[in-house]
Amino acid sequence: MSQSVADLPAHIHTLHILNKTAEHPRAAQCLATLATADTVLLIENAVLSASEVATAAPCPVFMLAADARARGLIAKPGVGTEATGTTQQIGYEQMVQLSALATRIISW
Amino acid sequence: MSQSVADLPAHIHTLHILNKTAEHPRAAQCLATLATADTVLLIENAVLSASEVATAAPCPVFMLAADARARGLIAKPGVGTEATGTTQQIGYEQMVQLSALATRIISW
Amino acid sequence: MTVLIVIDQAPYGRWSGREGLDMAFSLAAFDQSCALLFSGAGVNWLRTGQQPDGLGQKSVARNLGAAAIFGVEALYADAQACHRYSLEGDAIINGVTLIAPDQAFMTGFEKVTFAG
Amino acid sequence: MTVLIVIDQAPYGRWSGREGLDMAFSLAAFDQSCALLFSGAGVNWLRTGQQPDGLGQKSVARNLGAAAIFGVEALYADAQACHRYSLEGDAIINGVTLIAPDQAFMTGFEKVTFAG
Amino acid sequence: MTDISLQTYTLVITGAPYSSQAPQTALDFARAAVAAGHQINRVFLYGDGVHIASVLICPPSDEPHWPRLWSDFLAEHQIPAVACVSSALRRGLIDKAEQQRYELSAHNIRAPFEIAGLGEWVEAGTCSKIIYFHSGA
Amino acid sequence: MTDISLQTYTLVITGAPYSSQAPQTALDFARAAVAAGHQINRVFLYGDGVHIASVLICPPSDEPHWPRLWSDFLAEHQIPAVACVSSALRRGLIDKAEQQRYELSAHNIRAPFEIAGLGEWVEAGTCSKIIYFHSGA
Repeated sequence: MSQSVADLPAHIHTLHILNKTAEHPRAAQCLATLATADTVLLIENAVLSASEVATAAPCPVFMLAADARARGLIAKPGVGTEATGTTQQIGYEQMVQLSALATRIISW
Repeated sequence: MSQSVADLPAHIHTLHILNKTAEHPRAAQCLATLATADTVLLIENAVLSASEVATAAPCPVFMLAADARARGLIAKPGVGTEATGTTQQIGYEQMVQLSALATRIISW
Repeated sequence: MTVLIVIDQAPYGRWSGREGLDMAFSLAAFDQSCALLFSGAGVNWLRTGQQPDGLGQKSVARNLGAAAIFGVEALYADAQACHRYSLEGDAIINGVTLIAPDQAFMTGFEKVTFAG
Repeated sequence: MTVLIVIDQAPYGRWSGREGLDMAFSLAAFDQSCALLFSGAGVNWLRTGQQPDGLGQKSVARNLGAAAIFGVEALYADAQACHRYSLEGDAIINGVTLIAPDQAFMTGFEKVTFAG
Repeated sequence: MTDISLQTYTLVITGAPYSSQAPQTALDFARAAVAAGHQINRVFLYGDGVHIASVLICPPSDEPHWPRLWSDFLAEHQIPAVACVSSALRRGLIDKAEQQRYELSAHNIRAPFEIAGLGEWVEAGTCSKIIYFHSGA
Repeated sequence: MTDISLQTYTLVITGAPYSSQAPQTALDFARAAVAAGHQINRVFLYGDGVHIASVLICPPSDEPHWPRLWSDFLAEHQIPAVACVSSALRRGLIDKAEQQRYELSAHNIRAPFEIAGLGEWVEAGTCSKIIYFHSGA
């Protein structure tokens, strides 16, 4: 599986793992708690709300490439599609790296 | 179990059975499809959104008494509590009657 | 006398959307009149270019494109939801009718059914 | 070093709220520092006068009232959600602290956990 | 009082016990329907609803045993109940025939539930009023 | 490249296979974590997640067999995996001991999964980084 090389943050206070689309009440709860030192990782159905989340988030937002591909969101190097915005696609290896870098992890 | 005697509609085009609170996207979908000849029956967690639904609905709204009691929404004859609004509480027997009267039933 | 099966869950994250499709194709297989409505996040079933093999799932976009051949009478999609999810132009498969899933639309169906 | 267990599902319609309570009481039983946050429709766990026996379920309102005795350090509730669900005055059990579940509030907990 | 003609119902349950309230609401509805003289010609389990038919579910003794209550009700009123085969196989709900066919170590379906295809649901729609009991939120 | 220290993880899965994507995402994460040299000291199944441990799940042959893939992964890396006992009993996920205790007709837990109490989860929280895999929407 090809994936763009992502620049991971050097430090993450809270890694927010979101797996629900933006209509879901818990997605709104998640957005209300984000800080600039945090990172959001969109997985499963949440990749479909990448542009909404990226617009609202004060911090870096990543999405799992496998979930994006499955749902027809194609990564273009540098720029995202209209649906993905500028959210970088990463693999499970980078998901592990994000979780290792994070002081705290919240699965929404 | 005591329950107030409810006046059921003489005819129902569509009986909408809603079991999700108003935050849930499907509750909003339900509200968008209501007609004056319809009836809404709130069951399970949806009883908690009785006043929101009753305000938005152009048709009669009922709720299951057992679900309301479980969640601490007490029926007062004639008037509802603040949380239940004016929604009448009915038993499973009346739920059956509503379903028999309805030409169409949608479980949301 | 048409049954409308409504799918409001995005693909692959949960199974109920797939189970709704199974219901529609079963109705069609038994010569019952049926149509599909994709609403809310469910419209994402209609996106072109889905490659769910990486998740061990099969793409149904091709099946949906051939829904008429299988006997499903129409594919409807909530226009507002399509806009929200940037499902426009090439991004949406052919043969989908955009509608507003309001009272006027819903009243035309004998039954309206969710899979879960 | 406190674990915050968050319950955002209304009582009795689904089991995940109950499973969140079980997590909190387990932490407390093992002398781990924990608190409960009720948000969204989850605030309805805090209503007085619940009688779920008709649904074959046990009321936990009494347990929640005694949460401090069991070792749960605090019961927090989303103030806006309480307002939406008319949980004011006598309608809400004693001992609940109303808060806004924003970044400032959440940052005080070592872990933030949902049951499902 | 409105005059109500006798109905023939099919109940479809898609929510699991001890996860959703759907099987409980459906059972209360079914009891009231039978008490009022209506007929229930079939109960169909779909999706997560197939778990109602598990004979291995073992709730705490102070909680209602929903699968057993459902079984008893179905047996008492001789109402056929089927679990959708594709839902059942994916969720580990197995009868003797499937156990042999797939060489599994056990079967776990509770009588009088049986396993059948979606065709039973299609047929039910042509000759009865269907009511769905989904998982709430 | 950021320097990443080796971690000890506990994975908690609360979503069922063939109903949610949670077990799949968790397995992909687990494989990547082990490949990167991290340790997974325990997998804990809670709520609907206990169904991953069913030995009777039988998906169509052209779909991945998530319970078997999980079992194989756990066995290969000798990672202990437990299902919460109260979740398991309510959902019909039974081992030999529970079968005898409750006089049930069968057991259906798949090796190497075992049944244990929430105390295991509490303990995991004190000595590892916990990541939850819930049902999505």
